[in-house]
Amino acid sequence: MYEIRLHSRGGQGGVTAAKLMALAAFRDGKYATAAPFYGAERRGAPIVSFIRIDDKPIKIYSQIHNPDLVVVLDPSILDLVNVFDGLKPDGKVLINAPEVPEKASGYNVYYVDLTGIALKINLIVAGNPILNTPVIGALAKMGLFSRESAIDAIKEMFSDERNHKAALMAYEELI
Amino acid sequence: MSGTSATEYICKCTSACAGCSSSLILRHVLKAAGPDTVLVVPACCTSVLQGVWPNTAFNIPIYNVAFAAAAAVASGMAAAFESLGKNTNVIAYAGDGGTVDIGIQAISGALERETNFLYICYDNEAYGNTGMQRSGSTPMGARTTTTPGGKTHKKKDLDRIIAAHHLPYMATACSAYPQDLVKKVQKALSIKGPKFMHILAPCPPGWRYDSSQTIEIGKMAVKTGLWAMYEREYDNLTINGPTKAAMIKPTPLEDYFKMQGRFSGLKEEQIRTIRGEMERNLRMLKAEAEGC
Amino acid sequence: MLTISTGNNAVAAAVKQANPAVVAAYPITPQTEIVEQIANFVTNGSLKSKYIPVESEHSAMAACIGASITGVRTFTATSSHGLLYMHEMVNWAAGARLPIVMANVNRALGPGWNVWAEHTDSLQARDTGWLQVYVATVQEAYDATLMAFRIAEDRRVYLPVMINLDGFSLSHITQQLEENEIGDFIPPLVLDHAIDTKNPAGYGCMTSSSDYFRIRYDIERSMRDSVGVIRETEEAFSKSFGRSYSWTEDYQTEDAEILILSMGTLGKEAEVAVDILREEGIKAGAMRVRWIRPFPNLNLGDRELVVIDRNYSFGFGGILAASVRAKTGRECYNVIAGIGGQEVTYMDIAGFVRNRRIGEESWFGVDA
Amino acid sequence: MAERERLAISRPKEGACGNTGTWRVFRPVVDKEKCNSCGMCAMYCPDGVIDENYEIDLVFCKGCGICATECPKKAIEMVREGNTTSQ
Repeated sequence: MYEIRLHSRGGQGGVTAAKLMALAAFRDGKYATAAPFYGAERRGAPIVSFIRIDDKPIKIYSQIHNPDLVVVLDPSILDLVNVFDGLKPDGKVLINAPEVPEKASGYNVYYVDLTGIALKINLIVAGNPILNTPVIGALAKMGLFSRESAIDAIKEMFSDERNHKAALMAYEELI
Repeated sequence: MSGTSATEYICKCTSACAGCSSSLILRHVLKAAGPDTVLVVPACCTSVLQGVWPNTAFNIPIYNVAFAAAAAVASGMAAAFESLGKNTNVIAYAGDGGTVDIGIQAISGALERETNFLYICYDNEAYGNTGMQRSGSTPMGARTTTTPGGKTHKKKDLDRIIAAHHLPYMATACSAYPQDLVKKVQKALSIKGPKFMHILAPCPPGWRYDSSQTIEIGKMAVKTGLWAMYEREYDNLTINGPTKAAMIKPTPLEDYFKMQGRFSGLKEEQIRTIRGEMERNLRMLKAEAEGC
Repeated sequence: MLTISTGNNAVAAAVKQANPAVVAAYPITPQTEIVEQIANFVTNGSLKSKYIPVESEHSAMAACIGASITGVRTFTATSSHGLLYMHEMVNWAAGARLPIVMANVNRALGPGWNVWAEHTDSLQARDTGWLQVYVATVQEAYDATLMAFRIAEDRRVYLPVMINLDGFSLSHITQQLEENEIGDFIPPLVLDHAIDTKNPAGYGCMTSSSDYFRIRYDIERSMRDSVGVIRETEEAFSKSFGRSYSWTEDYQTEDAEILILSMGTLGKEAEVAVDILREEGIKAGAMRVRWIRPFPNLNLGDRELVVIDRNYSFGFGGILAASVRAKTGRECYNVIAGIGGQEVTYMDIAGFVRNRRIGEESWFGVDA
Repeated sequence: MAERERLAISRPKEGACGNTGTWRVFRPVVDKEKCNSCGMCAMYCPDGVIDENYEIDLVFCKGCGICATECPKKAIEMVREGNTTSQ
């Protein structure tokens, strides 16, 4: 089983990103569960979602304490939460940032400027750059699911093609 | 009586008290509505006077429901009949407790949702079914078992609460004027959407008067101006004849109070308050009817 | 159709298949998604139901009652305080023998405000005459909702059915879901006692003390008859759609020396605990109780019992444990865990088994 | 096993609440000479026990006296039950 913990802020689309991850894995023929952890938080507060991917049905409903992968949609969360808590020794980190943030040094970090991609192609809703679809492209590049399944999942949930274009850009730009 | 069928929809007899005006009201409501009607009845006198299982005195479907639920049950029923393509009348028939107190939330919701039904509140100004406890509709000064010294609060202005929902039709009526109330029920049922009627229902044991005086007491309530009879179609108000007459030459309020044991011990200042409220009500109705 | 869905949307998808004439509901976290989704279906025309946006849960159940007695299919959904607020009408619906189907998203009760999973809400309605099933996966939420209509509307039953799913931990998680075209799996509703203005009757008039109990007894008789109807329905469902369900979901129980009994999503987590325990040489099995009304005949043998209750009856104990004791005469180790969404992992559950003290009760996370 | 009584459904029946005429203390007696068939008594009768010929069904009449009060011709008199003749 592969366990992912996703950190974002309320309103950034973390919950949808988690669903997209589950759908992409499912389209690859895997089992997946996406479980956002709902607190009393409102828009802007740091929130966390848990995604599990496996070859067999998933029976675990509790939180993920030792993730294989940590995804950080908003680098400013690094200052608020220890996102690396419980990360497996060989675990990976994906951060939305133009370069590796100082706080993340020493970890197995992948990064891509998702916000920059969203701004570049004007993928903005109600003033906020959309991150939940581009991040799926980056995750596909990391091998979480196939590129095709990632694009299919995005197309299933969003008709605006800027979404999967942003994902493809993130796929190419991931470092 | 002109305008209604000779058919009775209540078999002889219910177990209502002798001289019960709510029975008289319901008898005429059903004659006006005709057989394709379902009555929804919350806890009130009407829920206990139908007879005991397996028999009922009502020759029309009656759905008995919990105290607070009449308007909501009627909502579901109206929606279901609509989905079935039926034009069956849905009439909620509730006492004042089930209307002004515990049921008012459901009524407000049903009116706001433009439910296609007629809600009738028969108002005997107390919880009659359980032995005359005070309700929000009990008038000031009236003795009930929970206001043994006379009620210290004013009667809730239900009709203006209802009117605030801007419904296609609402009317007040009185059991002493059956022809008027039949016309109003027929008119209400000819209109699609939410309709409301508030009918004064004198109660011989509760108001403490001789059962033969039920009609006289009702007439007196109207003639004094205390019970105003009118119809409102959206924002157009029509004041009915007897109340117009009372506005010109009212019978003294004291004559109405004297007829009823529940008002024994009514204080002067309470009479002043009641008169003030009554005059304000009539003034507002008149202004509204005259469109100013 | 294979897709992904949340637990809530799976319920709504099943409701769409069942096509009720009237849906009356009031929003409450964490159920709201169900009524929002149904409202969407009605708005976009994919569901022809009349959707009544009532002003309270009491009115939600009242409106379902008013609609149901005309003989049409009805649905509502609620949670927690909503279920408690409609409790009077919940009783009424069963007493009136109306096949209303309701999804309850299990949530704790205030104070303090807590929107997370707990079964105390629906278990407070266990004596109302409703059939109650507890589900643990998104697929099961969908399947149980479909079956609920067929069971409730069966002439031998004519009782309402409540589908219970854990707040957030199932209502809001995303898993795979296979949606089916249900064909004639749910036959058209024929309610023998539907209101008919051509054949007038009084419903629920005064009933004397020498007759009332016979009418109440018929609820119990139908509850007993529902056992066969549930079995038939689950078998027919398996035949039509290939997914099988029973009174309990049993995992590694055949040779088990210790059984972990629980309800809802914790029951799935318990299966993972069983795998861990077996690696340690502890022969554990997991039994997830699905139906709580009618209560199943549990085949427990002489195995040691660890009962996890995500609920509590104050001054008495965990309700599942109490039911197991009452129905089987067997003692157990009763762990109260998961209250108000308390985090309980498979590791914790394995710990309950390792540290079991048969005959005792323990609140997880509370120092004894 | 006993017949199923699924729920309390009652069917319409005359006399569902018994012969309410036994409640009466005073009985209405109509003076046909005075009666002008105006119909007020039948209209105001809460229990509908006065028929189109202004015959009062004494099996059910509860003796409330509304008919006597409302009769414009004073053609109805309330007579103490047990008295066989009008005074």
